[in-house]
Amino acid sequence: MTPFVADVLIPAGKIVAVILYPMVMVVVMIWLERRVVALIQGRLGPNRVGFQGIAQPVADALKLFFKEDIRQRQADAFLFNIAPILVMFSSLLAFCFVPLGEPIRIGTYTLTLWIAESPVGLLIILGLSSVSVFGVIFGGWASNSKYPLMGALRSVVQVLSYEIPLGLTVLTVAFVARSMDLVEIVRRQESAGVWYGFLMPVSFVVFWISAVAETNRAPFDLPEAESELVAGYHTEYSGMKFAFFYMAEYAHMVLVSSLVVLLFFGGWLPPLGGVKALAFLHAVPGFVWYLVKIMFFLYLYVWIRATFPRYRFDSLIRLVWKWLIPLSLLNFLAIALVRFLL
Amino acid sequence: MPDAASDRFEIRQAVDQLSARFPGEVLAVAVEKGETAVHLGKKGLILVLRFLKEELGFNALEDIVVLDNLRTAAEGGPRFTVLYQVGRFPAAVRLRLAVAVGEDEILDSAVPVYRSADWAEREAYDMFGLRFDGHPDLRRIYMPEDFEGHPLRKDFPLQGRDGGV
Amino acid sequence: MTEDLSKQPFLLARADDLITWAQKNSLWPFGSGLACCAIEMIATAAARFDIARFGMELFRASPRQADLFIVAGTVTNKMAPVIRRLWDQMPDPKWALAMGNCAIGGGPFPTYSVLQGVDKIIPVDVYVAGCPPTPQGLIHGLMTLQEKIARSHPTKEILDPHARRSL
Amino acid sequence: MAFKEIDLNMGPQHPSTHGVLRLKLAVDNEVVLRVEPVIGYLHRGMEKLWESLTYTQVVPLTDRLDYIASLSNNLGYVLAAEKLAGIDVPRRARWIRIVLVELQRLASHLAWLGFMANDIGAMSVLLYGFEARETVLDLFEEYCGARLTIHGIRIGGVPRDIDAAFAVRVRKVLDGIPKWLGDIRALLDENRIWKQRTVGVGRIDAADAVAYGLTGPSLRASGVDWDMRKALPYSSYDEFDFEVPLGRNGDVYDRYLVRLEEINQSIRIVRQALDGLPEGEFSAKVPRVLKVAPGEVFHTIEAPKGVLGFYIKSNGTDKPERVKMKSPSFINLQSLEHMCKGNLFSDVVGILGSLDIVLGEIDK
Repeated sequence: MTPFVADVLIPAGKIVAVILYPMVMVVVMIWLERRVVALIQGRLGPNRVGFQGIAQPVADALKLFFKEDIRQRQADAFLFNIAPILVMFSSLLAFCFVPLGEPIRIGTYTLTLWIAESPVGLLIILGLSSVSVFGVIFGGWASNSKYPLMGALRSVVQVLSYEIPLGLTVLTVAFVARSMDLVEIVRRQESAGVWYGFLMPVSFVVFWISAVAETNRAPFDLPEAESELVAGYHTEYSGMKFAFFYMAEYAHMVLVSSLVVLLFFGGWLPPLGGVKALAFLHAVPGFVWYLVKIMFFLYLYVWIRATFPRYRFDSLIRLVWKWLIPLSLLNFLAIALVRFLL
Repeated sequence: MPDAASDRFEIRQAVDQLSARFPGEVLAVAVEKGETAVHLGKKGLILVLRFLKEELGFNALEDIVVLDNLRTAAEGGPRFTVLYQVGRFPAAVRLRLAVAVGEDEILDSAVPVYRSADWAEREAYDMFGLRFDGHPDLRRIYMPEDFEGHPLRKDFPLQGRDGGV
Repeated sequence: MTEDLSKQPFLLARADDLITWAQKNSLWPFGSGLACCAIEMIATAAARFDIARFGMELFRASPRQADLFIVAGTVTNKMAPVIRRLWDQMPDPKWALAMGNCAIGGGPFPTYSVLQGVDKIIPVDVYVAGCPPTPQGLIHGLMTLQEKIARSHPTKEILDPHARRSL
Repeated sequence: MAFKEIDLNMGPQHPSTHGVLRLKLAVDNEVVLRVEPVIGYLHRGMEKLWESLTYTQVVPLTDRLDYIASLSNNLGYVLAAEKLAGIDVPRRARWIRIVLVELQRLASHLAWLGFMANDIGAMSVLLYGFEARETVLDLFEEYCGARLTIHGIRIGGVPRDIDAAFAVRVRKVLDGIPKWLGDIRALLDENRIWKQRTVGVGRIDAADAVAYGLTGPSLRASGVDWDMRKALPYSSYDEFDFEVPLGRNGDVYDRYLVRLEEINQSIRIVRQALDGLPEGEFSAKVPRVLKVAPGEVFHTIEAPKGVLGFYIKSNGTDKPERVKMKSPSFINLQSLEHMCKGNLFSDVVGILGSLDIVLGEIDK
């Protein structure tokens, strides 16, 4: 294993993998969403383009690529162009810190299935995921027309107020696992034998609700409310810029689902890992379990979108300030007490 | 035909009270196909409407119909007839008030009495050019602001004058 | 492809195929309905006739993200400038489908306030007759539009901007 | 800081204005101050056109007024014309008409349910509502070949007779509708988000409703018991027994419940009509060229959107001198501002949906 291979080829390969991973997941996610929503609504969904419509997202992306790219005269040029890049960039960058599985030993070299492992990986991901709010704000505000402006204002208030319960519940996990490093958290869950999702159900539920709100997904999709604000903050975007917003939303969903799986459902651990009788489950590589769990949560996203009506703005804010934040505070207090007593 | 005995009695009673209260205004009363039409003078219209609404409880002004009798009117006869379709519900009593109006005479607006007359009068203005004094905001309702002429007049061609855009 | 490839520059022909395949299979209609035909358009997108199979069920509310403008209903003189402005706001490779007799030629309304046909203000690619056309009729119109897109040559436009959009 | 209100424009093209309606809103960051509807974008000049057509030619054009409930427009016009011409319609024809019109009310309410739920965000209900409506449209297509602009009621009666096989299929469709409604009600009735978006929103009390001339389910949701089928029974409605559902506090949620209950009542009426269908002619003999003696008539029916009235004046020829249509949505839309004041911007969408307006009928 010459240093050249170890220092250049493998990291380069990993970087390509980390970029490809969300892209593939986004393509699968777009197809999954349109098919699942269709089946819930009693219709077929795209099944003509490619096998069972799997090439549909590819066709969409390619078509958007060849669309004319319109920017309004009165739109603020710099902010208008930077917004989609910011939204896309923050989601992709966060994927570098998401570990995909246990390190694999190949001969003498251990291949680590992530790019950067830092003791504060969790914090960086949360930070990056709130950077995408800037993209939404710039996009809505720079388009200089009323509906996007309202969409941007709504998303500012919504995402900022949902950051607090998100942060608090993540804090409880870090508190119990005594580390902010995601790999460490998963190992802790393995040694503890029980996943944090079952240990702290309240944290999981509050985290999941604020995660859905964080990614502007139904029933919290007020910033891009189709029936009220025409198309919300990305009304003025067309062509590839709109594709960035469209894909960034899905990438953000995949990111948040992988966070939920890592924090609360033991990342790549097989279910009931400790039980000796189910030892054969370890034969299945960790990455597969990880993917199955993520797909479940992505399915949950789509399921929620197809069933619930949309919140009104004031009930949305009342929900977070009157319910989620006090709940997460109490939950954090309870867990601190339990740990102190044990 | 809903002209059950009770309806007829209530309508006749209402009409009798009306002509007793406004002898000068009520010009003629016609009953045709079970519907009663009262022809009124122009001046007393609002007083009659208010009397019907407050005392006799005719709580609904269902419709304002404008007729252009350009060809049918006798020489020098009034160009337009404005019909106020008034009803009392749920007792299901219905009355029609007819007012004759010349080409550029101004009628008093019924909005102070019946709020639902607002758009009906704007439509009458837009389609026939009838002006209503006291209407809060008399503008065209269907046609674009810069449209000249009043389409529903008999002398307005069906295809319009300037051929559209 | 119907043309013989010898005349067509080989590389561009392949690029044309790819671009038109993508444009054909992800036609996002513009969610604007005017009158009765709009109800049949929605019924076409609903569960029974489901144009989602062709990838068209994303009715974009904003003209910026739509490729196909289905003019579904009567275009009155008061609405005509609005339709024209919406058409101009749509990004370029865009197509128009005149749905219903009113959009094609004024339909049953030869009156002072109706524009006798939407092709007086926007270039229409496909006309779907009917008052309102049945969902099957609309789907047939959409499929003819897809064939029309498959025959077009977008690369010729990219290389030579003056070339009018070849039919 | 000087208070500056934004004046928003829900323009003639907007996903949730149900057609080409334009709303000029004055909004103080999301709280609605003033709403001014601007109409006329679909004004096709129907009344002018009617004056140049014969009595029978006008009927297919009435389909295009309220194009979601075209049969009730037909019935409104045809009853007025028959009253004017003094044509007596045989009892079987009247009963067949009631079957068709009540099925049309069913289809119109299902379409309304889909549009309103989609505006408030529950988009699956749009698909469920439309699928249930498709089963009813199949019946119309089988009866006279058209799905939306049906022209299924003519002057003097109905175009075709109803045979037993058709009645069986109608009953099968009627059995299917409650199942669809059950799913939708389970999804929406007790849904916390739905109730937050609809209870207490766009409230109008009985006195204001009557003052604004509101009619139809929106009025009955405020507790006013006024249904033209009971107040002035027409086309032998008095031979059927059905209740008129009433709401209490006249908000969006009550209008939603009243219309759902009306669907059940319509099903009851159609069943009674099919069971007791009398024998006889399905259409009266009407001369090919119908000349009507001079006279005038004003007749109203209970359309799904409200009280639909037709005023016809004849001059002895075969063409009407003047036909004026009293449109329920035209009057109902005037009370939109009263309902929207003080609510949030996203409620305007819900309130507009609950009023169930159709632009074809407003703009004529």
